[in-house]
Amino acid sequence: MEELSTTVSDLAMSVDNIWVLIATCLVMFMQAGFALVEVGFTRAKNAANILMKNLMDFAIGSLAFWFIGYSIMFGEDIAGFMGQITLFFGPDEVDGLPQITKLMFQTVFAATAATIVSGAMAERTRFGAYLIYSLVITLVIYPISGHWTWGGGWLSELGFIDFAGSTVVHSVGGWAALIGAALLGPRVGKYVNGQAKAIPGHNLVLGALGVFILWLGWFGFNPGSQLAAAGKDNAIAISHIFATTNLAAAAGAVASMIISWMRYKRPSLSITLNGALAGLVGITAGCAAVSLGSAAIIGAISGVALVFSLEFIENKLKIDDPVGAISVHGVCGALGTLLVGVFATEGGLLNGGGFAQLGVQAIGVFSTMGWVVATSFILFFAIKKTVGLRESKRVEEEGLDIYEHGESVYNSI
Amino acid sequence: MEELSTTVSDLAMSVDNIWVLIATCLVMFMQAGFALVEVGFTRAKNAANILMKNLMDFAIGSLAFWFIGYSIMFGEDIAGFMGQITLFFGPDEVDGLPQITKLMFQTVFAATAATIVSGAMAERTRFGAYLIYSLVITLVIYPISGHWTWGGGWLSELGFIDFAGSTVVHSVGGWAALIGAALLGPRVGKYVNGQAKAIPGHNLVLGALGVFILWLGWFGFNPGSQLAAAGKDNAIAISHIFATTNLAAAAGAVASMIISWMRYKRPSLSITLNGALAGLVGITAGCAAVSLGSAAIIGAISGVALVFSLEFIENKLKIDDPVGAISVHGVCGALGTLLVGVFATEGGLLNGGGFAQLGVQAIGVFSTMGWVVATSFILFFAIKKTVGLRESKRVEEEGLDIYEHGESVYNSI
Amino acid sequence: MEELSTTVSDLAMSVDNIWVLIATCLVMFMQAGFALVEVGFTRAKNAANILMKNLMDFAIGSLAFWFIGYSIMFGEDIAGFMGQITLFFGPDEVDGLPQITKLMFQTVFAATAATIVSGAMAERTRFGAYLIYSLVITLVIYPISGHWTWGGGWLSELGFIDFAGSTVVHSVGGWAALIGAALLGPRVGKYVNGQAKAIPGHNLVLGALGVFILWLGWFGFNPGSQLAAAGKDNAIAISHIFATTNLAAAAGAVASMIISWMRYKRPSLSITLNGALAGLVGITAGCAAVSLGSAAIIGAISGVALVFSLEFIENKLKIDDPVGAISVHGVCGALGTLLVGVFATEGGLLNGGGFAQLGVQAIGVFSTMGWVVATSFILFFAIKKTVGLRESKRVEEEGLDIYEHGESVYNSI
Amino acid sequence: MKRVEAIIRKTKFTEMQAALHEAGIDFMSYWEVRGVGKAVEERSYRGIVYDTSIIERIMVTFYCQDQFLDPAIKAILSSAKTGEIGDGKIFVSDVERAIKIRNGEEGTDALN
Amino acid sequence: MKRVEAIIRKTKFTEMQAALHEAGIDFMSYWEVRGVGKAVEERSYRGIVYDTSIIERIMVTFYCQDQFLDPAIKAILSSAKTGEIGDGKIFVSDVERAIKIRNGEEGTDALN
Amino acid sequence: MKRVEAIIRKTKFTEMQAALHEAGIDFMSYWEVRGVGKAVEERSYRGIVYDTSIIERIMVTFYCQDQFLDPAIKAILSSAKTGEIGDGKIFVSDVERAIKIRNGEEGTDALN
Ligand SMILES: Nc1ncnc2c1ncn2[C@@H]1O[C@H](COP(=O)(O)OP(=O)(O)O)[C@@H](O)[C@H]1O
Ligand SMILES: Nc1ncnc2c1ncn2[C@@H]1O[C@H](COP(=O)(O)OP(=O)(O)O)[C@@H](O)[C@H]1O
Ligand SMILES: Nc1ncnc2c1ncn2[C@@H]1O[C@H](COP(=O)(O)OP(=O)(O)O)[C@@H](O)[C@H]1O
Repeated sequence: MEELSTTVSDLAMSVDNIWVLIATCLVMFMQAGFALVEVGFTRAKNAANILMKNLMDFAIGSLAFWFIGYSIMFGEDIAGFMGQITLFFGPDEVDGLPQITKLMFQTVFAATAATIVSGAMAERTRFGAYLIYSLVITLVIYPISGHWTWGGGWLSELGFIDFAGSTVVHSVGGWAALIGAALLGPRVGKYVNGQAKAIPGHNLVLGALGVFILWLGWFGFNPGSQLAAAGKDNAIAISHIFATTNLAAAAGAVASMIISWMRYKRPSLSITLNGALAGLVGITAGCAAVSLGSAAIIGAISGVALVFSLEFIENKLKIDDPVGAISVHGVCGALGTLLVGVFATEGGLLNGGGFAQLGVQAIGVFSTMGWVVATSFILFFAIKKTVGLRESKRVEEEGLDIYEHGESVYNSI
Repeated sequence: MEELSTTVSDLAMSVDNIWVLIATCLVMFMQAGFALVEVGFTRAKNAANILMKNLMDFAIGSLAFWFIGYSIMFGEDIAGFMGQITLFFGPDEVDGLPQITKLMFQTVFAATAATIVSGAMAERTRFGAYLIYSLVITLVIYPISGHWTWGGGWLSELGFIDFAGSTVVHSVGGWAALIGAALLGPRVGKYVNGQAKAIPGHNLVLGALGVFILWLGWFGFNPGSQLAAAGKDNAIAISHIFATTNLAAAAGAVASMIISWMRYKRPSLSITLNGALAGLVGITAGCAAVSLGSAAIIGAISGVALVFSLEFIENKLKIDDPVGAISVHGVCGALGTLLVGVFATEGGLLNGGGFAQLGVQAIGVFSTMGWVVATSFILFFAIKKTVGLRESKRVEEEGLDIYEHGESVYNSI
Repeated sequence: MEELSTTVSDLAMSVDNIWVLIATCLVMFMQAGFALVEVGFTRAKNAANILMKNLMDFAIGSLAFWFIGYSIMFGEDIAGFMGQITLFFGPDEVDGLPQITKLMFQTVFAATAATIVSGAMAERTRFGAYLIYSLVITLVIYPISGHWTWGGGWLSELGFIDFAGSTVVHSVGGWAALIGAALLGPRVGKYVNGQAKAIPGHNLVLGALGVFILWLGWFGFNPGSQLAAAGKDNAIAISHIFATTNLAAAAGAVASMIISWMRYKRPSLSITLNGALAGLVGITAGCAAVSLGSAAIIGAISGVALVFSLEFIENKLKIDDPVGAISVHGVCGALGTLLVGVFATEGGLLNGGGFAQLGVQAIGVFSTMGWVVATSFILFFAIKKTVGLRESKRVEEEGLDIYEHGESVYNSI
Repeated sequence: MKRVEAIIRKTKFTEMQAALHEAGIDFMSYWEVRGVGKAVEERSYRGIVYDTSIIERIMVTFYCQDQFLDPAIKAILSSAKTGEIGDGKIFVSDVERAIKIRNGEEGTDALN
Repeated sequence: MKRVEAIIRKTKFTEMQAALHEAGIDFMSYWEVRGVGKAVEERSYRGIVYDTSIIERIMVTFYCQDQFLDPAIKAILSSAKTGEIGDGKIFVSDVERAIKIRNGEEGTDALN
Repeated sequence: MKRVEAIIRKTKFTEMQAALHEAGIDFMSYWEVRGVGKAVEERSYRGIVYDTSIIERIMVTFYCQDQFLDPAIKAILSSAKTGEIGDGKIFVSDVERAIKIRNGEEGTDALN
């Protein structure tokens, strides 16, 4: 009897384990999605460079997060600020889940945060500089703010809700992207007499395939963050999260299409693709805390906000973000996190919870933003002053592929 | 003891649940597969339009099916014809499976039916008209005939076998595609003096990748339709379905390659890719009801039928179907459903079951066909007379992308 | 009570079953990955041919392995050499796992071995000849050597460790590729006055996407080979394997990038992509037997070896392997298998186990190599002397697509 | 011997080829170009709306004997014209020599 | 009437188009070409390092009246030049006839 | 100064480039074209079998001094010929001016 009971609880753990591992696979596949979106929305002459950056984000990130990143994020809490460092984390033990399963799941999340930046800084960043950035964000910047919310740090104490990482993952990437792109300056030819010019991506089929892959991957990202699947409550929870995720994405796509139709007279593919992502980023924080209806609304709001954010960053801030990463991940990530305070079934403003949760959400959003802006400014500034952040005008014009990598991606004859 | 027993049964439900959710992911990914097949088999100047249509099929479909489609299909039966409508279905309850899991699984199926049409009507349909169609099929046409077979309606009473939807999903899409393409008329230049001309797709690599993705997705489509995975019987069932699905696809590809080799003197990639899909569509109805050997035969028959159907529709009916959707989904879907009556291990003609099952299969196939032909004719005809179905010749010639969406998918400089 | 206990053990089997089926899906998807890598690393004029070969590898392989391949490999042992043949294997029974689940899992492995060769022989092989090869390797060559290690044959008796198939799958493909490519001779224009010329692949975006897909698929390939997921030990095991797989891939990519940077002055995308695959192939044998740290080292060693192997085969052996399949699968597969003898946590040279295991590993590696080299030499030689192995110079120059398949993959107007 | 270069709409190529065939022109080479001209179209990309006069066109080149010139021009004018801005232009210039690579033939024999 | 063919760096196209516009040239056609010239670059692919003098360039062609020729050449020289090897060339030749497809107009009227 | 346009098989480019180099021609530009000619091939697509005389070719253009013309033509004839239909043609015309963008040099100096 006791034995059977142990068997059953081990079995429950096994179910949780395969659920999280499968979610890990789905999130890992998002790397391909990001690579495709970024390569599709930029020019052919820089395609090898973008692919290398995406590949290295994941490769270096996997090694770095294993090395110390994971333990900084999830190690025993030190003053609410960071975790105790353990080198090369990975005991073959079970603690709710196999420890290594947790390591893997968190690794693919960390790589997501890192890879967001690559799109915003595309087509003009030195490859070596990018590698340094990628290493530092995975080793330090992301794990520390991640610890605050997910690792038992001070934000989690406050009751900050960010279920799957609108802020912890996406905004972190988005704000780092903002700082990186701002310090880099716009691509040659992006602004002529202060007027933004369109530099269309070279292959939107790749971009669209990337968005489909990302949408798929999000079914690992959000429902996987439940970190469990066994038992009635978990089953209902992951199923609910699955649906909120999907409805928000759908609403984001539809909303941004409509807005683009109204503002630019035609339903724009490039906007709509970003709109689906905006909905996904927006719902990530609240996917477990809001109803299906609220999820659709959050998605729609994110899709609308996206369009205006793209315009604002491009025309007012004059920051050149070739793939819209700052708007999609930074702005919609922050917005989605705040909206949890509005729509949460328990404690949300609209559900009679008052402003308390919204206040906490704001603290979480802005403290994380502050951390990332400060540290990534220091990082990029240091890189700029030492190895250099930006390629020469000549190399940028002719394309990074040939000068940085000695290869071109498309070849005939 | 009792508690343990509940835990175990909850655990079994959890296993079913993750199985169905993973299947949902796989089927959702088929949207990317369809998008790639359709974009690859058409011309570059309409690529943005096709991608938008595919994206919107899924986005609008997700919202619409949640809104009322699901309850029309699965709500309490009303006279065998349709289900009781519930607005915004989605209670956080378990009924065999979490209700929302069922909603999600059925949503991706509904989106599949909708998206089939987009390929057949490619390169000449007004975008707005397509959105109306897409909304109506997901809201009404598909859920009602779906209810007949899967929702407890009159066909299910008769004993009609369509396990995963050769008829319920694929034929519905295929016949709607037939009516849509017929009412639209062929693309400019498709027929010259009554003679069909080849208009080769612009990128068959995309088409092939799409087929691989669809093949993968079918491992969610068919084995997922078991809607359970826990217990010996379910384990054996999903494993069996997995194999019938794969063998039929393989046989479909090989058969159509051989036929193309014989008829056109060379093994044709464009035919073989469609042949694999034909095998998959063909086995979908009977995947749980036939032996592995029968599955391979059904796949081969579908692959052969495909080639002749393509020729018949193109040369005799003179209906222009750029991606072969009518043949793959309509014809092979109907054929596969009928063949269940021939090959079913229990009740099939060849297994001594007489003509009874075959008769029921025919009723199911033709009643569904009648319903879809009638309703989609009304729908497309109404669209044609109001907002207009077809783009102007000028826009069609220059490409829908620039005039409908103001964007081109491939850009240089 | 007894009943409950059966329910639980059935449930455990069900968990194992869905785990293996999902792994099967992931490995099946590797077919798309291989197709993309191969098509991307070769020229546009042969793209249809490569896609057809990849599609047929899987289609024919699925049928052939079901026909007799599976039972040759896993049937009752005959003299340690091969299994007892059963035609059309597939009883609806459970033996640990549903038998058909095992069939499916092994089918996708067999197709992997077959498809490796297609890249090495790309751009010059007759299509018909390739089909014969593909059939024979899946029917005979692969199952027999596979039986030795995994089917209870003589190598498994010796204690040879090849957990997921560095040797059983990858090296088998790699050595067949070596013989095939050697007998074919280099592509026209590959060697000018004995000097190797670069013939760059036509689309490295496709190649990179393929590598991401393969990396993903490997999370089915290796952790799926545990063939179980239920219970604490299995949970820990698959989680461990997941991590060793990922770290080796990451280390392989980073290592080969660094080496390419040093040797060719720039970090090369084409090398780095292959480096990730090298790491994956290298860890496949030992993924369950080594620590995370050792996995990273094995990956790095494989990534370094890859670069030198590519050069050696190209410049010294003067064998033309357009996608590097011999180096990635043959060389790194053998190397990875040997390194198990060095790094295995139990019995590895560095962990105090002496040379015993290493010796056994060497026996496994070289006996398998001998078998494959001998049989595939006979096979390719027989094809050469009968139907002919290589296309005419004219056809090769103009591209196989038009002459073999009557189609081109990229079309405009 | 003349060289005729016609810049036309992509969609008119098939019709023009047929018309030229009627006019005795069976050999030609063509490729895609982008043209800057009077035809202006509106585009948008990720929120930037812009006008472009850069449109896709086909450049068709053929070399023919002088007596085929006028019929050929007539054939192009009748087949490639829509009457709307963007129809394109025909340019004629002189060619001194033509050689057929297959057999080294020179002059008018080399033209077809 | 002249035909001007300029082979330039891809990245200089936008600047050159603006400069030509100043010089009165508003119509042109262009396409991507590969050039073999003095500019040599190092490449590597899967372990083979090689030098190539094949680089991507843009071929711009326009047809204009004789009096526009010199300003146009000046405009190109000033806008498309970097001073480094690989800037490309301009070639001028004579054109006999020009016809506008839209309305059949001939001669200088057909040029724009 | 002459302009030579050669339409050749794609696969012959490398050989031809080497042969032209021997003949003193080191600068050229080329691009892919589709040719309509005598060479007819059978294709099929999704069940429609059709013949096409549209095949892929390369257009190579170079500008050279008059004295290089004959060796260059010989080089092309010897390197790009297979003797089968579809080998392509060479056309020669006159060029009036050549200017090097890098330094503004004119005339024969500008050719290389
Ligand atoms: N003078 C010219 N030189 C080169 N190309 C030209 C010239 N004039 C027109 N073209 C080409 O013809 C195309 C159509 O010309 P456009 O002025 O738009 O219409 P239309 O020919 O009807 O007046 C242009 O996009 C350009 O490619
Ligand atoms: N004689 C020529 N004939 C055809 N194209 C030429 C000729 N000379 C130069 N080109 C083109 O101009 C490009 C640049 O020439 P290059 O010699 O590299 O630099 P530069 O023009 O500065 O001397 C070449 O790549 C080629 O496309
Ligand atoms: N008069 C011409 N004008 C333009 N291009 C031509 C002409 N004649 C031949 N070509 C080009 O040369 C290619 C080869 O010509 P083809 O008649 O097929 O063979 P061959 O040159 O051996 O007689 C054609 O596809 C076309 O691109």
